[in-house]
Amino acid sequence: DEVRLQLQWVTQAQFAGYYVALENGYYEEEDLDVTVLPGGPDIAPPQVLAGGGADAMLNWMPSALAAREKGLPVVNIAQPFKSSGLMLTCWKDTGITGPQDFKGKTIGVWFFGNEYPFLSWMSQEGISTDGGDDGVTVLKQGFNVDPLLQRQADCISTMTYNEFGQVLDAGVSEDELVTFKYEDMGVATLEDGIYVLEENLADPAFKDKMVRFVRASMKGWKWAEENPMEAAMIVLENDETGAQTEAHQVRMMGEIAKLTAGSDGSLDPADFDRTVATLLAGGSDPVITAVPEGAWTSEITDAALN
Amino acid sequence: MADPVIQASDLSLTFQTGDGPVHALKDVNLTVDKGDFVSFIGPSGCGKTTFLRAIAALEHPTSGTLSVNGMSADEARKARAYGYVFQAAGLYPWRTIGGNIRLPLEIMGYGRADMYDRVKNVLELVELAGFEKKYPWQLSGGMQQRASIARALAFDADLLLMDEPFGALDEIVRDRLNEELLALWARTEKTIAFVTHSIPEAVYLSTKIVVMSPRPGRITDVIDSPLPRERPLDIRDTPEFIEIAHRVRDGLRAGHGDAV
Amino acid sequence: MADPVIQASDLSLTFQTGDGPVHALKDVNLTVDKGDFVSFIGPSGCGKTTFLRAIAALEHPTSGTLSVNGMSADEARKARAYGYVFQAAGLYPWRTIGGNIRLPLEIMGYGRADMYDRVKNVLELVELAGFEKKYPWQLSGGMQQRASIARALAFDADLLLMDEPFGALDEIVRDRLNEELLALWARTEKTIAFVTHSIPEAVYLSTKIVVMSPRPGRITDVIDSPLPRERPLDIRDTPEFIEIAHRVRDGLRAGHGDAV
Amino acid sequence: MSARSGNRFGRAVLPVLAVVATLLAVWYVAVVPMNVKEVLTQAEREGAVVVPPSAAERRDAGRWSLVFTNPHLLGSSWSMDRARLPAPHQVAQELWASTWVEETTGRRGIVRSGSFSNRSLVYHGGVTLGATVLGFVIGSMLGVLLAVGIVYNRAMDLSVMPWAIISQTIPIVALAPMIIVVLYSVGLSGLVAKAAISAYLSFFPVAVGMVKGLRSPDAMQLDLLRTYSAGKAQSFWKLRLPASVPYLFASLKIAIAASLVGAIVGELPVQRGGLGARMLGGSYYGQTEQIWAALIVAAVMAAGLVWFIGWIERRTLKAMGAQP
Amino acid sequence: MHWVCQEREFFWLGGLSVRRFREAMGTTISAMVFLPLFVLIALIALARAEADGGMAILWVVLFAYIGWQFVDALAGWAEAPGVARLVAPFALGAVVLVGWEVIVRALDVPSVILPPPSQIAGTFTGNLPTLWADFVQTILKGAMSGYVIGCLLALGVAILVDRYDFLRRGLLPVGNFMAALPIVGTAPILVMWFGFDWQSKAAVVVVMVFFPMLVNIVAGLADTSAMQRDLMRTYSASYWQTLRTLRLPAALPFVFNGLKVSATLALIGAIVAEFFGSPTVGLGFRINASLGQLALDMVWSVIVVAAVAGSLLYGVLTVLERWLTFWHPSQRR
Ligand SMILES: Nc1ncnc2c1ncn2[C@@H]1O[C@H](COP(=O)(O)OP(=O)(O)OP(=O)(O)O)[C@@H](O)[C@H]1O
Ligand SMILES: Nc1ncnc2c1ncn2[C@@H]1O[C@H](COP(=O)(O)OP(=O)(O)OP(=O)(O)O)[C@@H](O)[C@H]1O
Ligand SMILES: [Mg+2]
Ligand SMILES: [Mg+2]
Repeated sequence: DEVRLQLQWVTQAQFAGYYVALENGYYEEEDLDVTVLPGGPDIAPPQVLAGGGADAMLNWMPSALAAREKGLPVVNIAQPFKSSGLMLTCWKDTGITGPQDFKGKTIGVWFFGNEYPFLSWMSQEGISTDGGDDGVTVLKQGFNVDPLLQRQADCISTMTYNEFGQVLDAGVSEDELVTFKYEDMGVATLEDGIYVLEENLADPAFKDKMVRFVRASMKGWKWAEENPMEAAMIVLENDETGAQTEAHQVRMMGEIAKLTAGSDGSLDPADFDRTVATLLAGGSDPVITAVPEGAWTSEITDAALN
Repeated sequence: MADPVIQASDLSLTFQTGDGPVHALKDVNLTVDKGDFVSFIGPSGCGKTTFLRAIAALEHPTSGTLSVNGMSADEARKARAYGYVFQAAGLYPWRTIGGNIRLPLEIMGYGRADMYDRVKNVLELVELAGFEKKYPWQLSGGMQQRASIARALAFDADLLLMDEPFGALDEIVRDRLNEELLALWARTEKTIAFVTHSIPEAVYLSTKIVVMSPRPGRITDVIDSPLPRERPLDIRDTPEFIEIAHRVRDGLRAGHGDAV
Repeated sequence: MADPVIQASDLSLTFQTGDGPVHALKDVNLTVDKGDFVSFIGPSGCGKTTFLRAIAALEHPTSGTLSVNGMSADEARKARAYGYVFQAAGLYPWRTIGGNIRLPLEIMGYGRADMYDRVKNVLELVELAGFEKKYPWQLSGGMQQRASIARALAFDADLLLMDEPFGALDEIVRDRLNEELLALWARTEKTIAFVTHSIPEAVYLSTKIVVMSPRPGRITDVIDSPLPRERPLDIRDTPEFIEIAHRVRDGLRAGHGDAV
Repeated sequence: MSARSGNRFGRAVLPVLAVVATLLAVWYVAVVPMNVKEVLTQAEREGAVVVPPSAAERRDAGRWSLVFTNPHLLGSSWSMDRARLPAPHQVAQELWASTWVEETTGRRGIVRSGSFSNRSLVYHGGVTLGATVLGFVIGSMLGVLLAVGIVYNRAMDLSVMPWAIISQTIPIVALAPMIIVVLYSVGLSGLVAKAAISAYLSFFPVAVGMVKGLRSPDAMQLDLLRTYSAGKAQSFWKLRLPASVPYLFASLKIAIAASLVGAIVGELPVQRGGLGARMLGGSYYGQTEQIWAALIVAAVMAAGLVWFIGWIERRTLKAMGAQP
Repeated sequence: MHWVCQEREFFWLGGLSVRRFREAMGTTISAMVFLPLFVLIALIALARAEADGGMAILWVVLFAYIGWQFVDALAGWAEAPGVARLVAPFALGAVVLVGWEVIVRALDVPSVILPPPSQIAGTFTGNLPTLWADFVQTILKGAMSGYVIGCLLALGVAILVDRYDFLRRGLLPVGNFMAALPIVGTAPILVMWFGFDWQSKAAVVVVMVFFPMLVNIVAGLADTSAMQRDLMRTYSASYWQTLRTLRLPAALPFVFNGLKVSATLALIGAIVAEFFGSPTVGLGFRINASLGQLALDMVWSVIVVAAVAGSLLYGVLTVLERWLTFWHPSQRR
């Protein structure tokens, strides 16, 4: 059976589990012919799903829920990532010690669906995002950490497993920096879940396919956690752009393993509720306006994991 | 010689332009017989080109009748009854001289062998044998003009319409081509309608000189030349020649009242 | 009349081209006196234009000497000693007729009031009064050519260099402009050097006719015209006229040995 | 012979060399102020005394004033990692390393693995070239067809041209991801998707040029064919088409350059290799030399493609008897 | 089978009778009839698509044909060329929009793939203040300032290049090479250099428009005939006099050519540069953020803004060209 999986970013260790499952033949064992489609900037995985270009996608929950409200009924069938790797990284010498110090500062944020957690957080803190002395000035951050290094921004968004490492690689020592993990600030939202279209789930054959897919994928993830070096090399082999470096991928794999560690693939309803609560608190321009119904199902993971 | 080749009666042609109508031709009456060499002379804008184009069915008269070989002008065009030679040679630069002469033959669907013979014949006729493979820019202006005449001769049209074919050439080359054109005319017995600005040229070449005047374009004088058909270049210094030239000039002067 | 206006001795001018040197002028000797009307006639490529351009210091002779008003050609150009009229009118389309005539005056730094007077005067001189505000393309070819003559007359140059100024015009307009040019010459007493292809034009206008021949460009004959300075158009039918014309034609024929 | 080639050197090569040398000199000098803040921060970390002492203060200081207050610390300006402006030799090294060195000695290079390495610009250049050429061919054919329609149909002439102009004001990069997604949904991906964007960018210059070219025959040339009572098809093949050839080539040169830009733009979202992916990767990981190297390869490729079209043009025109 | 046969005959008859109908009814009435017919046939085509693929293709062909007949009829209806020039593009636009709306609705295309025009229009009018702010940020601040600076810079360098032959021979080949640098590559670098706000967008635009302008102005300054230049020499005019009175006016048609090409480049450049970093306002930012939110209607609204801005700029340039180069044969009517 064919499965096309749409990633939400370029090939890197963030998606190691799937590449491992592919390379180690876990998918084959489940009788699946899996194609992994790398994403990239400006590719919206829900759009690919809607267009029929993929059977399943990886996505952050805020983005997936927003798509649901936009009339594209996507459903979370598995959640390999237990915790969030998103954080804000600031220069210590700007005097920032807590969120309230953000006022009057410039902060780099990713958009393209990744801005939701930040906006919710700021509205919970009661800080405007329209600039001025009482608010923060938001920059749409590009794809790299230069805004921080060149001090165009006082803080930027980073992932524990990727950009933060790049900042350190650039020669910055950790004690020059202050970091705010969303996980620690209580505004974490679920990242990197597996989503499919709701209407497809009505088809038992598709369901069965997904059960096998999730099972094999999770097997891949667990292998990757235990063999980070080898997993990183597998990712490197699959990188068509040749942009990734070994050192970087190995470290990324190490950090990723921390995020997937707590999950067996099934979604913890408490995490879901916390994500929804965070998003609903989204201030003037909330990401979602109502508690979503049927946005996740445990059927697949239940069947896959017993 | 019963049927005239060109017969125009009460021919008028008006262009509608942004500044109002332009009467390019008004009540033109003319008969051209087979074998005639008719020159049209007159100041700029008097409708010489327009008349020639009307004969070629490139313009459509507003009123009056015009017949070519007993047909309407349009039918004559479809029957490919004439060859047209423009002021500039207008050879296609991407075709060789031979290719340019072959152009009308290709369009009219002549056979391969036939085409080959015809091109060879007309090139000899205009004394361009050996230049078949050359491109236009490799020839002098006079040679190009002869090639364009050859192009008009290549298919069997008995009527040759020539609109100032030598206008862009210098006087010496022009004299020479005039001589050759006369010889060609004598050899082929075609009917030729020839537009020119030059009085000596008109007088030297024609059996019939049509003097025109502008605004509205009309014929002011038609002079039948008493000169013999055989004409050496020296004929231009004879009293008869000068007399006709005088008459043409007077005709022109008369029709040319307004400021230049 | 002591100083000749143009004095060329053993003048040669060779162009270096990809195909080897072209001898545009070879050992040319000529003296033009003040008040002369000199015509240059000869087949294409005989160096007429080159000679005129050498006088205007637009080309530089390879050897020999050339003086204009007793100065070198380059000094004469800097002293703005002459007006140059090209074959095409070459008016700037973005300037009105008045603006075109003002152009040399602006460049030479004339005062406002002076400019205004001069433009008015020369426009009257060439019979274009009232057309000052029109753009070139709104005028006929003949009128454009007169405007370009006016442009060359607007500043005080005693020498007028004209390179086939009427080449692009029809015969009738040309006759008329020839008459006017003669009148102008009589009125202003300028020295005029005039290039033409037309034998009647050369004979009709000039006090001195220079016949040239090509490869290499050289002077084959200099004819001083016995015609009076006062010349009605009819003079062209007199025997004297025809005789000079004959002599010019013979001169041309002699220098024009090779195929057209 | 040697005099002529010497002359050619003096007239054509020398000025270019002089300009390039000047540019390189300016570049080397510019490296200092461009990188000064990072250089000083690095020096500070290594224990040097920098004026002013804190990076936050230096943020608002002028670059040149920093250069003049800390001249002794600038030694590493030309060898920075993650430089804002890498020095020319850094770019050259990167170019060399990611072409020759990678292919001959790299584990994935052609010498050791038998196929081009996905870390070398040779491979990525090839990926981009494929999409460029395919898009160019599709786009040019569309452009020619459109031009023929415009020239032969009055309603098309009136209605299509304004939209063609408007189509060019649409930021294609904004549409690229959408186009790619839509093409995904009809089963096309990768090469074809990128080529679609290339074709979009290259059809316009060809259409405009060809409309001009097909209309270039003058009234006399058209009348000549009318005197032969030639048909529409005959006038197209015998007159309009040959007359438009110079215009066609002029616009093909613009189109191929546009097509290359389209391919690179398409490679941003598709991330399956290519110079665009390479540039983005460089930007993503702060490797400016990598961006510059890819940029230079792209420019060389564009120049090469344009030259190639020019070569075909010269051959074609020669075969058509053009005056050399 | 029987039904298919009839349908096929109907199809051919329908196609053929269109011509007759237009001849008989005149263009106004046919135009009024063709538009609803167009919608109807679109719907039939879609309905048939389910049942019979081959037949559906015939219907789609008929659909396109009728749509085209509508445009053709309207274009023919406006006798005066000026009016037709206005009406015809609108007719084509209307056909495309109606076809788009019908197809999207009938096939139930998800609006996250392609929203119908009516929805886009609603979003557009509902978000005017936002779009206006984006327009100001990207077009007025980013694109226009870069456009003006780039063009002036090109003019200055063009005069230098024109003045010194050494520079011409050295700079133009290098310039041609640099012009081939793809903008997508330079944008991240320039954003890094000039910051996130409109200044970096202006810089990208300067880089983009500089070379096309330079090439055009240099070509324009050289576009004088030898005769015109000789005329100035007979007046022994200075370089600047020649430049002012002859070469600049003669270069204007080329300058406008360059200005028009650069105008679209400027818009694209400013928008693209925002993809590599921007404040939270601007057309490029809006496209990017909305695409991430799957707000495709908003993306299309921004595209409309860009297209309108581009067309306006192009129109202004065309009017200016007409006014300043009235003397050029291509501008004379
Ligand atoms: N297509 C046209 N539209 C409008 N007016 C025209 C057109 N063709 C010619 N005319 C006008 O008709 C008149 C006659 O033009 P025509 O070209 O026949 O003159 P001509 O005698 O050939 O002049 P020339 O000696 O300059 O060639 C002129 O006033 C001209 O402006
Ligand atoms: N700039 C140049 N470079 C090379 N050869 C030239 C140049 N200008 C003229 N010639 C050559 O010099 C010779 C004389 O040219 P010139 O233009 O003076 O002839 P002309 O008598 O004015 O001819 P025409 O009557 O055709 O105007 C010709 O053979 C011509 O090809
Ligand atoms: Mg005429
Ligand atoms: Mg000459």
